[in-house]
Amino acid sequence: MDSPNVAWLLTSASLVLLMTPGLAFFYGGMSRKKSVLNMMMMSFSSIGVVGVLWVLVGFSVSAGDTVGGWFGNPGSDFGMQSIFQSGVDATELDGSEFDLILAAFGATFAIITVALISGAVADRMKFSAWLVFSALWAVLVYSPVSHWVWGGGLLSSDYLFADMTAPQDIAGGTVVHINAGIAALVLALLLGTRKGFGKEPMRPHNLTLVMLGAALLWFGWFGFNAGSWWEADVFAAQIWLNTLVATCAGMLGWLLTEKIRDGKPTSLGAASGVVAGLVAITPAGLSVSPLGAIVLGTIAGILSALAVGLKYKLGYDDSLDVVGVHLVSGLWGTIAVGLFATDVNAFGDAGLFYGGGASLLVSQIIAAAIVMVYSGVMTLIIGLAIKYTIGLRVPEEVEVSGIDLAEHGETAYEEAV
Amino acid sequence: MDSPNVAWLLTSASLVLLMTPGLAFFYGGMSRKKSVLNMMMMSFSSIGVVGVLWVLVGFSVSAGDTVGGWFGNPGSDFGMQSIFQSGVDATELDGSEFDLILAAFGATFAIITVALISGAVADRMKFSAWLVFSALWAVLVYSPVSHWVWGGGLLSSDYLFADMTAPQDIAGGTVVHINAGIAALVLALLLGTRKGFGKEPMRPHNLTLVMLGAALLWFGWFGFNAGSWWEADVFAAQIWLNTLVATCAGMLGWLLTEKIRDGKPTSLGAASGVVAGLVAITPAGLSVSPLGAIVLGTIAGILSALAVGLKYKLGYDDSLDVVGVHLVSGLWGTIAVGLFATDVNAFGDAGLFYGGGASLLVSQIIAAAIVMVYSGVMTLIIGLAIKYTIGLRVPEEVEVSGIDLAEHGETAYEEAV
Amino acid sequence: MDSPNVAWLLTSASLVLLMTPGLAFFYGGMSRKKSVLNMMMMSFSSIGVVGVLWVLVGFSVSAGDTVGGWFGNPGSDFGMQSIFQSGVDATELDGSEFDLILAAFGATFAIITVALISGAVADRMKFSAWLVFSALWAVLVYSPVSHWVWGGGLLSSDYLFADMTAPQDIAGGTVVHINAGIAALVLALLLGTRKGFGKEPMRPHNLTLVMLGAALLWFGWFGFNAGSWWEADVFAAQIWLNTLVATCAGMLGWLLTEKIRDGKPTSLGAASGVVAGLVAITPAGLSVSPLGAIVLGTIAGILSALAVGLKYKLGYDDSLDVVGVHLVSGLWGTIAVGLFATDVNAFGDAGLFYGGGASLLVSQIIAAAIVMVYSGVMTLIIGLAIKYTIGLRVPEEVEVSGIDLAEHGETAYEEAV
Amino acid sequence: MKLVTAIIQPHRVDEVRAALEAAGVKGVTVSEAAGYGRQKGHTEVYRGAEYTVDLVPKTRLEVLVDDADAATVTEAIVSAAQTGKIGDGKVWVVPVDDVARVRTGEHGADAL
Amino acid sequence: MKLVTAIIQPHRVDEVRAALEAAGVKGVTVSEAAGYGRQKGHTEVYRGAEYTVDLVPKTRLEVLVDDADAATVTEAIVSAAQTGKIGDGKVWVVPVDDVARVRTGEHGADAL
Amino acid sequence: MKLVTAIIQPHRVDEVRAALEAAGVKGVTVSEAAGYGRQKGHTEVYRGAEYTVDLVPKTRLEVLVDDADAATVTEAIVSAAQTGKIGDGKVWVVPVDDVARVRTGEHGADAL
Ligand SMILES: Nc1ncnc2c1ncn2[C@@H]1O[C@H](COP(=O)(O)OP(=O)(O)O)[C@@H](O)[C@H]1O
Ligand SMILES: Nc1ncnc2c1ncn2[C@@H]1O[C@H](COP(=O)(O)OP(=O)(O)O)[C@@H](O)[C@H]1O
Ligand SMILES: Nc1ncnc2c1ncn2[C@@H]1O[C@H](COP(=O)(O)OP(=O)(O)O)[C@@H](O)[C@H]1O
Repeated sequence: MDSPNVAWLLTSASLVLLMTPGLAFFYGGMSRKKSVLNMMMMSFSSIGVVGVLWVLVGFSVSAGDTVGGWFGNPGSDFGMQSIFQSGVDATELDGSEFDLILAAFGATFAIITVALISGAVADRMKFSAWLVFSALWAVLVYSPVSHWVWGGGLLSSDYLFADMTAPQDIAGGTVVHINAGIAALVLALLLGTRKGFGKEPMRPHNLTLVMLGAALLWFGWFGFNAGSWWEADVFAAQIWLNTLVATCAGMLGWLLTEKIRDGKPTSLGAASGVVAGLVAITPAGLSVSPLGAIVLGTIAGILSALAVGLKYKLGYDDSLDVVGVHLVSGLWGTIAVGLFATDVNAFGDAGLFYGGGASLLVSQIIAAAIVMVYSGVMTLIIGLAIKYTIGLRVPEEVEVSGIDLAEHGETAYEEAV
Repeated sequence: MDSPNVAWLLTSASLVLLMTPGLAFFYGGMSRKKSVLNMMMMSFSSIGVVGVLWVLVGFSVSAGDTVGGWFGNPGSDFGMQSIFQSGVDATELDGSEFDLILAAFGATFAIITVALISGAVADRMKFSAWLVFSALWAVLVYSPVSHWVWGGGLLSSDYLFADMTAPQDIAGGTVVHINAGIAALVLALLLGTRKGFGKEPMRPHNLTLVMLGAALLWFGWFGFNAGSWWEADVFAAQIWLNTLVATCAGMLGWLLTEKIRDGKPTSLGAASGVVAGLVAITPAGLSVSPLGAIVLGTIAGILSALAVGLKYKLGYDDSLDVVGVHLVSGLWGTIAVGLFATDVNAFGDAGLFYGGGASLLVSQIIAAAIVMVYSGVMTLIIGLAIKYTIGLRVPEEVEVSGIDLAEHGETAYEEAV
Repeated sequence: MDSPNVAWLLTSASLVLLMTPGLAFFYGGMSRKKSVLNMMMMSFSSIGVVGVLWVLVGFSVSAGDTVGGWFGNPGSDFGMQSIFQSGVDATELDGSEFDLILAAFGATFAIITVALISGAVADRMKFSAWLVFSALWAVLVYSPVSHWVWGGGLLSSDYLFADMTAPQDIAGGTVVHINAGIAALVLALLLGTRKGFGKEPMRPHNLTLVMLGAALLWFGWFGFNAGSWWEADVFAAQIWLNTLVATCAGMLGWLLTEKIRDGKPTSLGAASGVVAGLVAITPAGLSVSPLGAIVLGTIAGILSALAVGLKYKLGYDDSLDVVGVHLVSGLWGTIAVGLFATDVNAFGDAGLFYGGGASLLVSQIIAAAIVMVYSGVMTLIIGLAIKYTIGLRVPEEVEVSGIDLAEHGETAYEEAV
Repeated sequence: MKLVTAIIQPHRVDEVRAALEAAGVKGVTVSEAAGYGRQKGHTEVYRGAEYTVDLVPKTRLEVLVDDADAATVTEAIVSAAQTGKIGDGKVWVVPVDDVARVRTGEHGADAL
Repeated sequence: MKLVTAIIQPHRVDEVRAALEAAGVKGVTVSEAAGYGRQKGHTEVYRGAEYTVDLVPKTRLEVLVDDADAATVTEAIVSAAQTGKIGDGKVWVVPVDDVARVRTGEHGADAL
Repeated sequence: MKLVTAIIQPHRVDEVRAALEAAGVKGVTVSEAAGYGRQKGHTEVYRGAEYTVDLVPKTRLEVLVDDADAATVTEAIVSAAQTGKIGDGKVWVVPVDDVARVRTGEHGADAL
């Protein structure tokens, strides 16, 4: 990293922070009127809880001195004191001043990953249980996994991939989307279905809010993806352009699927297709060409549009489709890197369709599988621990009368009578 | 362009992309409750359709090898493959890496220009017809016109203005606003008036959404205008400042007109005045001084406030006032450059009031007129072709019961009963 | 300032401009349905009025040639003509081109400071009175105070603090928050309480809008705080990170206070805690470490959560808690600098807890006190002048039937019947 | 006196109001309602799952009239609201013991 | 039994409710309505075009009472809702054949 | 004919509607309401200040029936809406002089 562009990173970090409120609106709009505040509070509280924890200890676990590749030593930089000190002390520019910026940027990733999970638990999770879950999961799941992939840990070429092609995940297909998607699935299963699931429609209470959320997510995602390259150069531009067109294609893929299957393209479909496209391009932005991004995005839109119906068939109440969108498109994007990575790839290796053979594809699948297993098991342990201590779920009456009133003492909208 | 600032361009491109959802909220809030989703879907689908088409072919038509100044060869860079390749291949920084960024930036302009038109067709255009229209118009109208003005084509000093003062249009007064404004007028005429037009009030269903849209438009417009200079230097700052004060003045001009004419300054007026000011300063940001920007913006606010009433008198149903705002203030801003361009103008020539004589004014008018004619005729041809094939308009019952339900199978808000 | 980063400043200025609409949504959501438009119009009109005035004369009063430290000569740069001219004329980069950017950036600060005050006068201030007030206050209060603190005036080391430790206020704890907070208090007292104050609940009509406002404020505040350092370097990153964690902590502090006092953490509390944290870190971002920021933010959240109840006890109708949030957390943040400023402080002096002794603390308190007195007295004079000329308050019937209809001729939402 | 209540299609309100004015009725109370009946509702699609909203929006009008006017007013409403399509609604008449005008405290026919 | 229905100004609901409690009425059903009448609506302005909203928001109260209480309750509502301005509303009384309490299935006066 | 009006808990609407269909009733008009009664409302908290919302949301159903069916329909509603908790609501029956179907202009029992 010889010419880090600080302006772009500060901008990117701001953009990524905006994504979590964006997610709050995306999820909040899809909720029912009586639970929109609780849904939004899960995202907002993630910012509060994970932000503080990241500074205190999460950053150390993610980027601190590695303990055998498993995680960073949590004591390596309590409160970011040493990175702060060395950054602002630096009399000459030696790169150490840049670390502080990256540490700050990293906080926003931890925050949104945790918040993503909340879509699976709409209407029924105790707020206290959510707070505890988000704190534990951020430190015990997100931070180690990010250490493996980005901190020179297990899934880097220093460890597991020492003799294999290194997997490519520029902005977090594994660390963010597969990780959060599998956690969402496990938590939805632990919580059980909502009263009326599969019978009542439970339709979005405000689709303009959903569209607003999708818009802010997309906007912020440019920082998420193109900021992850840490430089404001041509590769950032490549990622930016891919983040644009894969998402355009994801929207079209979803709308097309709806048109064929249901007869009508919906606005919820457009918003969801946007997110599916964004998820899929996340690991792939630096690996593929614009044409590759269009194909990848289109398929992501189609796959996720088909996948969101699964929960009714399989009976898990992934309320706002974290699994169908983030897990499915996250897996697809991660695997697609193994297919579509070009031969002018800044990372080095090309994928199957660009003459690179199957080795990158294999590595991508291995990395994805390991994250799924770890995240799934850890989420189960954390979830069970909460279930048998403070409890996970609100009483049934609360679900009927509305979780906003019970957990927050508020209703979202002034009613005339 | 010797020191392109990539960070600012990536930021600007992100800002401009946000404008189209911003427009969706601006227009959506002005719609009736039963057609807000369709209105927003016209903007969102423009992002999807035009974004993909731009990469495939639109960019080539706009910036590819010119065919006699008329348009770029559509085959010059299919899928942006060559610009992508040369950008990421560049071992030394020779400027070619910068092209990829500009190509990406350009996509966001094509997208919003198409989306702007949709304000004229509220409540009554078939969604399929809109999709076809937006695709054709982007490639056959937007791309060639941008080639003329910014791609060294017809309206550059290589062709028509070889022996005349070159017109000044830093960010798209002609390419974006006049172009979209005239297309909106033609399409509104082709579609005919809505049932109840001029009799029922058809008032905005949510003015907070309108304000949100105006806010996001303004925010994004800083990238639109100040990013169009491609450098983060004092001229970008000049444009930024002018984009601020012209818009402030546009708001005040509109509110003043309302206060005098109607007795009350409205929030819809404030939001509309903001947009009028932004439209007017678009071509002029690099040409005028801050004082010039204030005068220009104030007059834009007044002119557009007066112009939006015309549709009732003349009988065309430009539903959300694309003509009154974008065409009128776009023309005004383009002409005003010929009046207020200063003598410290980075482009070179001053306007009538700053000692530059009438030659710039004449060029501005010629450029505007040519774009109006081309865009008007082409929109008519495309519109008629759609009308006599798949049809332009939904049945009358659908207009009464609401286009959201008929075209998208959704209603925007959960109703209690 | 040897390497100003223009890209970051243009981005920051855009971010800060977005804060005022963000404030409009934050305040608007807290209003009742019948006065949301008026509330939002007070913010929007501040942008219009103050933006134009800043260019004409405010900038000169703030940053022009000082008149004995009291204010800049209002005639020093009418219409920013000379700063514009020298900026765009500069053939070599000598820094003068940078001044134009800072002048533009400054406009956004003046705008939001004025808009902040409007939260205290919800539902009952004549719109014309607000327009006059905002114009006078911007020029007679904001501009001189910003001159004192940032323009080398009274509160700089050239005057009052020539022989004392210079106070530290990187982004406006005194100039913006204490200044606006005290003005809000005085104006609320002058206007008197709303009909039904303390009896009717007057609950927020739309909490999702409040959350949106808080989100946009936070997003924009990164530009506000980290942009105020004028460089995109490690110190900007320090401020960025502190702006993140102090705000996270502010949210948690407020929610904790609610949980203990009321039994339930609310979404209004989360949004308010965010703002309290942001206010408190505003003067302190460059002075404290991340750990210091967490402590400072937590206490801000607690203090403001306790303070918002005061108005019922003391009987002033600070409708949307400008005093409880901005004055209280603004004072706390300003004082906290005297306690928590670290010894690696880019400003130079450490605070009480970091071995710097009490001298910085004393200076912080003196600066805060002087701003409070000046702002309070001037607001009283301006307010009284308006009261006894055009009048401050709408008639009681208007308050009952709704100020939106009476002052703007509009209602925010389409009603079905 | 009688209370005439009508459940009609929302887009016929203006016509009915005009007819009532023509019939000399000076006041009406209006509210939102929704109905089940022979008329079917509509289908919405969310995430691939279709569901039926079988409540159809209607508008309720209530008019207090003198006994003598009940039949005329009923007819006026029926003919103004009629489109001939299923779902046009119902009108019914209920006996009223007493009416009072709040502003004046007047009772009976004077209060209308 | 009787059903007393009142259409009143929305901002008088609290006063009327207090009056009803004072009169010993234990339950009330409330809903939103809007009215045309002598009272004029208001004017809104959009993009320079004025238009009149002539429906004025009102609140409807419904109270089931014993025959004997109908007159007292009517008077209680009238006097609590009265502001003396046009648009104060109407109160009317309708005979009721039967009332049932859903929770218990009780009928008649016991069900009130 | 009779008009049966029911004020019930919103979450019992589907059950009641099914019961009405089983009882052969073809049409219903539904609207939103809110009630005071024995059932208490809830408490909301804003900026540390608690306040009570004592109106509880309810749904109103109106069914026009033949005289003969009034009792059956009333019972059908009562049993379908019953949860046994305070706040289950009320059902009442009012005599109707006449009913008209707007679409056809039919009167009386044919209009139901
Ligand atoms: N028995 C009834 N009781 C109360 N309202 C009814 C009844 N039947 C119909 N309605 C109302 O009248 C509306 C129209 O009735 P519907 O059967 O759909 O059409 P039509 O009256 O034209 O045959 C319904 O939506 C409902 O609101
Ligand atoms: N004939 C009527 N039938 C039903 N409702 C009426 C009638 N006349 C008036 N109302 C209701 O009473 C309200 C007040 O009536 P209005 O004529 O405006 O004032 P006032 O009763 O004070 O003379 C109206 O808005 C309407 O809701
Ligand atoms: N006297 C009344 N007149 C009109 N509506 C009533 C009356 N009493 C109760 N209600 C309605 O019935 C609802 C339930 O009544 P409530 O007293 O709370 O419970 P319950 O009927 O189970 O004893 C109330 O919310 C109100 O809408």
